[in-house]
Amino acid sequence: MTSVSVIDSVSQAATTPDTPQPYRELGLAEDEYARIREILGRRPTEAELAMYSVMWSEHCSYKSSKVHLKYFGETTTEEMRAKMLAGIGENAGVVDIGDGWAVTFKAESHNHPSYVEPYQGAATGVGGIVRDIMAMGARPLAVLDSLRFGPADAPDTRRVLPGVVAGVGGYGNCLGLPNVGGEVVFDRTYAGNPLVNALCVGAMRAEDLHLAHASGVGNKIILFGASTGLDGIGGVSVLASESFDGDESAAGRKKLPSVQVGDPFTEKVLIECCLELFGRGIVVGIQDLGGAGLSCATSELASAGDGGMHIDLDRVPLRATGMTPAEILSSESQERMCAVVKPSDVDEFLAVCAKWDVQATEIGVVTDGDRLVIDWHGETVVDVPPRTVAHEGPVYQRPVQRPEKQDTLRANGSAALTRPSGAAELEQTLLRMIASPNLASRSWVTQQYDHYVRGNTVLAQPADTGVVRIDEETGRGVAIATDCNGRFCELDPYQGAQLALAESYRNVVVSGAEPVAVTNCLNFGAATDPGVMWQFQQAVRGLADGCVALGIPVTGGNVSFYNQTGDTAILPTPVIGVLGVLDDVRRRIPTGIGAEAGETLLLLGE
Amino acid sequence: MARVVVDVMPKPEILDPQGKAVAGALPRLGFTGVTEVRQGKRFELEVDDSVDDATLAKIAESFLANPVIEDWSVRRVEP
Amino acid sequence: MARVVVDVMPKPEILDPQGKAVAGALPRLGFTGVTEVRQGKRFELEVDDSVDDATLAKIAESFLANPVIEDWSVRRVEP
Amino acid sequence: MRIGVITFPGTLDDVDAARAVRFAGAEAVSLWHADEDLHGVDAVVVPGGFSYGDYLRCGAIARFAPVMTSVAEAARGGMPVLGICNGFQILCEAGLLPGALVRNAKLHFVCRDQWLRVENTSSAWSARYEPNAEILVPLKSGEGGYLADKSTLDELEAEGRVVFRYVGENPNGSARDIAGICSQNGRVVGLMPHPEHAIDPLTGPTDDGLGMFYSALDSLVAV
Ligand SMILES: Nc1ncnc2c1ncn2[C@@H]1O[C@H](COP(=O)(O)OP(=O)(O)O)[C@@H](O)[C@H]1O
Repeated sequence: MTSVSVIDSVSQAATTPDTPQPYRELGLAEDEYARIREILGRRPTEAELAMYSVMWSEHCSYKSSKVHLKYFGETTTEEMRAKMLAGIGENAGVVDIGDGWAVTFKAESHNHPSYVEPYQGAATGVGGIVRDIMAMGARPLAVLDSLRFGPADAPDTRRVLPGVVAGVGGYGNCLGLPNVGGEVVFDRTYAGNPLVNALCVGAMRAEDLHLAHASGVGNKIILFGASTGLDGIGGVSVLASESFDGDESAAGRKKLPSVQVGDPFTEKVLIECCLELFGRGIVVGIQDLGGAGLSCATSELASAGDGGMHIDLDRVPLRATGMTPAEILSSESQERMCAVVKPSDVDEFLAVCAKWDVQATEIGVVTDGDRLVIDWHGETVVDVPPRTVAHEGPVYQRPVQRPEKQDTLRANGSAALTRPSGAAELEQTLLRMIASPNLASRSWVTQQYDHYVRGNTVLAQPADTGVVRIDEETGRGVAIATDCNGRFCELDPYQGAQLALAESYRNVVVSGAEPVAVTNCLNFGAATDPGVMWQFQQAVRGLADGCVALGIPVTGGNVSFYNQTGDTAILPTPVIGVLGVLDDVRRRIPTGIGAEAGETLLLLGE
Repeated sequence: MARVVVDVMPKPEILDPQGKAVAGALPRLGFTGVTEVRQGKRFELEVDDSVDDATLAKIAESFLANPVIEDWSVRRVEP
Repeated sequence: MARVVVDVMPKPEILDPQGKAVAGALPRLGFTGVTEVRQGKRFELEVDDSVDDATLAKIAESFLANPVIEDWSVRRVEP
Repeated sequence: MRIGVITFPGTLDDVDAARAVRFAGAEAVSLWHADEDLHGVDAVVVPGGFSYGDYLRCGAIARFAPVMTSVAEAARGGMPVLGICNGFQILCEAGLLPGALVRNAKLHFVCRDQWLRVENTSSAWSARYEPNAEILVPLKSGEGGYLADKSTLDELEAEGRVVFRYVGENPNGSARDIAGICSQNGRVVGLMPHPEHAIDPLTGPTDDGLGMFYSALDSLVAV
């Protein structure tokens, strides 16, 4: 492709203030665009516009949820915080589990990509959350997946479900991560908008915790892992077509798929490579490349650090020809990480990468000052205050309104339903219930996941909780469960979230573990719908208040809005993950009765 | 009766990990000079004469390939 | 530079569960008249002119295909 | 006794195989795919996983690794070699065992606890079992269907080289329910199920898998 003849540099942007820019197509509102111009004191370059537009998206900036999520911080007491080594604001929450061990865990959604391309969408969802865990300095230990689909017999479920399950399994199995739990739920509101939430848990020695920041003037920025390609660029290809109108190849870019293809083998090798790098103590800071790719990695590292950053973008190894700076910055190519390394350690760093056959390239340096500057073949194409990109995006106080239909919905309770009378009807009801896709055995799904790999799985499907051993000597391990009942949440999002928390908490407790921390993946409809925002606000409050009652903190999570088909939003689905600790996994309590003759069955609670 | 071949290949801009792995392995096996490899699928179908080209295209597009990430082509061959 | 296509197909006497699954699904999707489907692999290679046909055959036979279960064919195509 | 466990890029069950070797009372020695020799080990385990991502075909790329040249040579000299899952696939690709492993008949990856019958108790990796013993070990694979042409299958049966057979429903479409086979001299064994995941009831369904590792130790002492 020969299209890239003109580079929209910073100096060019300064002299051409009136060049029209496709900010709307990139998802920026009028006032957001105006604010970018105000921050920069000029119009943004194409590359800057690409960066701001992805980083200020709902997904990356949490612009509609931030005002509500604050409530987690406000309600977390010192006592709840005691064991928390990293919390909300980091790639993943980290808790101290004793004996010098720290555990990190986080959930993330990959809903829309999994609808478009079920296998790859789900696979790259697993890949992304695993990199989040690696970015904390941990070895990933296990994954869980929480799935929602339309009715089991709907034609589209037949397309989506097998692909999603194969993708979760295929990617996770290939990484050697046992799959130890999750959920599969069917409801018509998820037809056209399935939910694919993946959770990863990892462990490390507490002193090895790595945080994503670029500090130390003169330290090098190293990009390692896969090459950067055109996959997953999606909306940003609009830039090419807008600015080079009439150019055939540029117009072609407009149709780029926003789907990425995963390469689990590359990720597996990347994991082993990262662990060796951590072990040698030569990583100052590290960040995974997920949504928003290099835009996110560079601006977040720089923003969280104590200096500025200079990047030579033309050093990034590319998989496609003719990529523009904006495309390189927005590419969501998978299996990449970005590290900050002392100059004296660079050779050793590169040697470790070479051993694992992982491509690694020095692409920049930490500078003094407070700007993120990105050059392209000697011309500056980005010159921004990184905080304005990564952490000071727009914040919205969206209208919140309890839906009018809520009362009718609640009034229509189960009391009015007829009850089975007599043994025959009772039997019928029971048979119908156990045949229902939401209650039937999940072994069709779970048999496709490897829960044995690496030999540390102590409990997994069909147990209520996954239990994984961390330390073979002492038997120390963790228990983890995810839960959510969207129908309860629809009736009462506050209590629904608490029920999800309580269920997950109970599941962890019955395995014999002591719960220590909570994560979440909050899946909701459109943030622009006041009724949805009410559900969201209520769910956050319910969860936070529930956590106070139980005395364990929310250490992180993820928000996914705009899950709807036309005007129909999904059931509010705040998936809650609870993490527990066992001093010795040999004392785990397996699920099920009848292991020994003569057992006594007791019912606890009301 | 006719024999039909449907080729399904990953789109050029899409990562092809399998092709990459094959290309990476060849030099290690002592084969040099292969600069790129892409790996796709080949389907061989036996079809009744009632099946027209439009139907074959639809089968390829809606079922054998995922057009989001794959290109496809259909051709009838001598049996 | 030349473009080479290597087709690898399951041997006729070998069970092909993938092909069978495709054939079984087509009628459910409303496509009738496809009586048999076999699924194999297609490789597209870019090779230097130094790579001769014997080498290509060796790559296919010893690496791209497993002759225990698969047949292969190599052809050069117009780029 | 020193038993080598090979790690290829993408190998996953190497830690488990090494653990099983230790549980059986031997020393586990890690071997790297790029090693030119076997560091003087007495036996070798080629463990499971997804070597090179299982791209192209399971085991197709790994069999060309430098270490495999030494393994092939040692196997011909009578060294006990065990291929588990991906390791079995690699041994077949390398021609150390006949036949091939193909996609499961139902096309899905299958992970489940699987009963096997031990049909040959004279191989280097099965001598500890009682004849026709039934053992329960995990099976986890997507391409576990064992195939070979009819004459090869007949020959395997006639020579008693089917070491393990699936009991009950065939999980993957393997010809004649074959789960594992051995070489003519009985020193090289490959199987799809995972004995190294059945060494401790805490993390596996049973400890039935340990017998394979004890067998290898017996066979080394006997030599
Ligand atoms: N629902 C939530 N509850 C608590 N913390 C959240 C929630 N959603 C996001 N967070 C936190 O906000 C921070 C920003 O998320 P980040 O990791 O940047 O998201 P992403 O990985 O989607 O880019 C993280 O620390 C994350 O844990």
